[in-house]
Amino acid sequence: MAKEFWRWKEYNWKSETIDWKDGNTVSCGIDVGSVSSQAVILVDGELYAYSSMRTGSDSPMSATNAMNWALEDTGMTQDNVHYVVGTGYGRVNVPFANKTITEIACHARGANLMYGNTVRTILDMGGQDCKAIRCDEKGKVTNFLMNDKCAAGTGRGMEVFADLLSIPIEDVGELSFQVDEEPPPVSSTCVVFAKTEATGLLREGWPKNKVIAAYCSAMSHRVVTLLQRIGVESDFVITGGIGKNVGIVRRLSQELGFETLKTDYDSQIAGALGAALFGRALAEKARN
Amino acid sequence: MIDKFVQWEKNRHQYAKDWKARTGGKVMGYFCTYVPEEILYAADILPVRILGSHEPHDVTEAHIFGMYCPFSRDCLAQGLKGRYDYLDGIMIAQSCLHIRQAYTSWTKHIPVDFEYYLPMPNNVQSPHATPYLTEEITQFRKALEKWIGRELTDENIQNGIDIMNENRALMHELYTYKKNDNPPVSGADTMEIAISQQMVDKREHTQALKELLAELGGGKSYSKNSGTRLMVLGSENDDIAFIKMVESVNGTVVADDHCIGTRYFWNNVKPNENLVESIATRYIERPACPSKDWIDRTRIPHILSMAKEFDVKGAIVIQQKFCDPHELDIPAITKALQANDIKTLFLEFDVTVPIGQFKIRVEAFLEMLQEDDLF
Amino acid sequence: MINVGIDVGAKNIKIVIVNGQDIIAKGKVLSGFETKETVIALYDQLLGEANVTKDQINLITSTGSGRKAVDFAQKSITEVTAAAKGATTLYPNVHCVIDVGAEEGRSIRVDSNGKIVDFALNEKCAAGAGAFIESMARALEVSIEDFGMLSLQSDREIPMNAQCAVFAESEVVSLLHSKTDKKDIAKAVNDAVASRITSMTRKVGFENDIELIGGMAKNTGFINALKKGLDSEIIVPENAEYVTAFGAAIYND
Amino acid sequence: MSIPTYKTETLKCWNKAKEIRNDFYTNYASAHEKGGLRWAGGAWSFGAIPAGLGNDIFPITGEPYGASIAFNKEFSLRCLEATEKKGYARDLCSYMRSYWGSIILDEYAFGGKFPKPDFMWQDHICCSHSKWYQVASELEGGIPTYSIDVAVGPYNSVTDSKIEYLVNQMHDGIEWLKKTTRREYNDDLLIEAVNNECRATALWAEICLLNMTVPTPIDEKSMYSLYVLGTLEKHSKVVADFYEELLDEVKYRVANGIGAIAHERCRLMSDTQPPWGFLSVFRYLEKFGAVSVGSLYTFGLIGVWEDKPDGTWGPRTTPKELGIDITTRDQALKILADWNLSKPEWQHFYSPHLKSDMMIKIAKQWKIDGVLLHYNRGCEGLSLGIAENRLALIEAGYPVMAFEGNMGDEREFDEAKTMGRIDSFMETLGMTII
Repeated sequence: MAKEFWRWKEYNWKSETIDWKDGNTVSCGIDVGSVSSQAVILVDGELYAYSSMRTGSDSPMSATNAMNWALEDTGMTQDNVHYVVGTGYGRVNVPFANKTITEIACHARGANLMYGNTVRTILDMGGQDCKAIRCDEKGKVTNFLMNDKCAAGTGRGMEVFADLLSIPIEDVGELSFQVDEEPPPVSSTCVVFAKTEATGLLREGWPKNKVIAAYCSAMSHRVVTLLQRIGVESDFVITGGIGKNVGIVRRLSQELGFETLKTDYDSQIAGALGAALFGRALAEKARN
Repeated sequence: MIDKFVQWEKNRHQYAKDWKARTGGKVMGYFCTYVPEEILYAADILPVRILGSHEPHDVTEAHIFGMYCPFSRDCLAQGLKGRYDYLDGIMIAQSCLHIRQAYTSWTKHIPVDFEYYLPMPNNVQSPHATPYLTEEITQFRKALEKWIGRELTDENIQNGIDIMNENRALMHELYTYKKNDNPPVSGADTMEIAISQQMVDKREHTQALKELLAELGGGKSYSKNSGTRLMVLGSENDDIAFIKMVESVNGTVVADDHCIGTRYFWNNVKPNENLVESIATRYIERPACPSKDWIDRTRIPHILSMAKEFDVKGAIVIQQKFCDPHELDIPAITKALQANDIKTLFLEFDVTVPIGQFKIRVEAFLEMLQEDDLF
Repeated sequence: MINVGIDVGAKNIKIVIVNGQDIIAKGKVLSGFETKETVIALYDQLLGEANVTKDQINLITSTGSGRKAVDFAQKSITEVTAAAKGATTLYPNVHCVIDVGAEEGRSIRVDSNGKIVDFALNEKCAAGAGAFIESMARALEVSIEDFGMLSLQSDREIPMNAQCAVFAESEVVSLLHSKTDKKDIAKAVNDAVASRITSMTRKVGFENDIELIGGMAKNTGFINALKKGLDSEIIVPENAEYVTAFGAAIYND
Repeated sequence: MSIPTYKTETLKCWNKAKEIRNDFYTNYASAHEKGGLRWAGGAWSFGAIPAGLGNDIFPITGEPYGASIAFNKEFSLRCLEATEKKGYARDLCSYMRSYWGSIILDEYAFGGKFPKPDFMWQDHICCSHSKWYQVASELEGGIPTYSIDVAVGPYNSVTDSKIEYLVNQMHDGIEWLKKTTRREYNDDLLIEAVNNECRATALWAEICLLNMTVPTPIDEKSMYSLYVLGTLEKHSKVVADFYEELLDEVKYRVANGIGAIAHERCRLMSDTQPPWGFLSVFRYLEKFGAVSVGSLYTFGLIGVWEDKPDGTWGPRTTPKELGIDITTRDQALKILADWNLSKPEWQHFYSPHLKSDMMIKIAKQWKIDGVLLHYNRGCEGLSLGIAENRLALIEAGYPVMAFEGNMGDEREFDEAKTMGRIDSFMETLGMTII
């Protein structure tokens, strides 16, 4: 594989306005997902720095890398962090975590801060599973559902596609709207067969955009059925990598009849952010 | 004491072989807990329930279409692999179509000396079910007599009833301990006891239970666990690994509605002058398998009262993949539980369960139930 | 008599040119999207290698899921027939042909005359095929070539639950996270696919000899798992992935 | 191989069949306008019993209704998804899921809102049958429901006590019907209905028997649209009379060598319901000169059969033919119970081996060259033991093509892949497209 189109870009960010040294509580959340890992650092609950990287096959390493990259040019070291919460598939392998909490609880908690306490339904489209989460005004989970059996409608599925069509994953969404009319969704549920189906369509001379559109609508439709099983209540938001894929997001909200709230935060860090918020609470709890 | 039950469960086949050697008696493999074991004990036959082994296998696809429940396929696999080579007879009491296939393929490909299909009625809510079943059990009794070459006297039948009743009563007593704030026996250990109950000579099992109960009576505890009180319910479930995982993340299974567990022993035979009829009545009135729970839903009040009795905080609803009878009950039961402020987690089981993926859900579920101040 | 067999598979196009039953040229290329053009390019190249001209060609037979695209073929047969023909021609004592390609697994039972008695194919899910291994290899960050060898170094039994390729990938990831050794995971994956294929083969009922063809024949770990599952020796012809194309080339009424 | 050519002709009574079907669904919908009653239940239920409530009692049977939905792919998908949204599993009976979807969406496949039944009258043939209406009743906000358990074992083991168990439930059922509908019960109407049911179901068997002829007078694809009437109202005079008419026409076709397809050179049989949205599969087979002449499903679900002295299979002799004059309710119910328990498609619920024997019997008697087994994910009941049937047929020397699909959920049927499989299968039978 010459160029790996399915890979999400890796990046980090640091606040220019906050000086961590002024803070009482520095908490950190590490979300070691199946596909990517994020580290978020909060100073008294304020977002200070974060990073997002591809998860390697060695998860403790991924956790450490994500952490270090988030700390890059902050002058902060791990010792300055009061409390670390690990979450995600690899949460048990965050060597320096004080506690682990599931990504389901963390995404709800994170979304509550990112989008405000009016959020009641969260769709987390992660790399390999898709979670529909209901929560209350505190961001506490009241119910959740995960997709079973089949991975159509997961980030991985979309990546397989981006790769097949040699389109950078970030561009998939926009391209999927560059069609004269919405094509019928691909019928195959199996990601691998959907790929074959797409190959067939391309062989028939379909333009890539049209194929992408067909896949996006198939994918969003599957997710909608999952959401409707648990019941969607506004405000509705989408976290996780796919949250950035307008090709899915727009089709989804269209079919659901719900607008998704926008946020200035990076939707991919919701889990780590939630973990960091729990971290802050736990740190303060430990103090008094 | 618990270890005895564990050993029985782990070495089930060896146990049966030894029992045979020791007693010279016959062993009857059976599918489904509607089989009236009273009659088998009356005939000095050891009833052994056919269960799966939770190992991936590749021997049943030729015999059972993949859209049927993995448990029934796992059961058949055990037979095809020769693990039950010590059986003298095989029988089934009619319940769902899925398990029936394991039985019909078994009779063709793993022939034994004696086979019997007991058409247990499905309309257990009809007043005509008991007289009908009484006649069917009478026919079964005759068939058995023919096979073993002797008549079964009423004393024999009474004896069979006594053996079953005593064992079921003691299991009930065990469960009363699970109502404690800190149940002295974990859910995983309880399952070991419940599984062994279906394959070990009830007289031995009863003896062991008495000793265990004496220990518990004396304040002994086998469990440090006092996590969130959970109930498990749904399809056949003998997946100890799963229960252990649940209890490893601080859940405690205190009650269940499974055909391994309470549904198997919840009610007893109340003997009357017509012994066979009193047995039939017991099986008609026992907590229903969903395949027989119509037109009224009797399972819902039963499950709710159990949840109350055992002070359950959450319920894990387990369904064998493709299990139609449970798929037809779960939405209604889930609704009823939630209406009574008991949150539910639904999990679909296969021959083996993806512990890793399920762990996340169970932990998230427990986090959901916990009253914490992190918000 | 010079004949050509063109096998248009889900992933690769394989072409074989035979003189009688002797292969005089063979080649393969990724299917891509312009199937016909790709086929023609490879075909012309092979004609060169075999230095024969188009008019010397007696019959072109296409096969494989994409066979319709080869409109210049005079004959078109299904991959089941082609696989059986090729495999039994190479090894006349073969009674069971197992063909595992990128996205399809097949078991074919043939009688002593090479006539097909029964066959089974994997259904809607790709778990019984090579693509499954590919995504697992990616999760393990090892090449598909090393994957087989790696799995041979393990003797652990880990059941894989997920039947879906992508879900299995996440199971692999959680195995990795629980510090399971790569070689053990590789074995678990090969065992899982082999068990799918074994089931399918038991379904059609198999007698020796058994022959494995298709791309997966390169995965030594898979072959081992299959031998274990069927408790039998397995013949793996060289150029296993060309057997179907070969079968098409030598197929004629 | 030389390709035969036969005369073909479209069935004359085709439109009549369509009419009867349409009337059935409109009568049900409009029953209340005429002061009549509506009931819902399965195609297997003892419909002859509610018939005793009067001549203005109109049923809707769930399975054929589910199949009708499957023909309309757009509506079908909406129904299935509506059911999934309510939290019901996707692998349940697809007729049932479509039926529930139609209730949930409150849309009738034949126009308008879904007409609520006044009561539900079912029998419990598979794990889902009674519970189908248990849930339907819940979805409808509580409709009185009665269901009869028929699971007493295969016909070859029937005893008086087994019959009695059914008949007692039927007697209770009649009392329940009177209470629920506040109507008088008319035994003469019951007796008439029982006689009609025996007549109709024996006639259908006789029609199927004529398919032994080469060329086969009707192909299975056409049979679906004809046998369905029996699944709608097997106890009605209209259906019985229609089958009389159909029998005459099929006899005429046989006499005149009129075939179902022009180039019959390969006779197939199928099993379980087809994927209803894709009967194109059968059209595709015709291109090879292959025709499906029937199945245990089309023969034995509505047809009632018996072994004849010469060992062959023939229509079961009706009570009337035996000179039995039904005079009492109890007698009618006993006959109804016995008749239904002898239904071939019922036997395999107890053992796939009984079914294999029947399939092999058909294969021999109807001169079958190959078998298409639809591993039907949509029907737990009829797919029961299908893998064992496959083994038995192959052992008996019949080539079998198995394909997975779903009678009523097109998401589980892969048309292209199935056609590809047919290509391979036809090749193994030495057939190419004509």
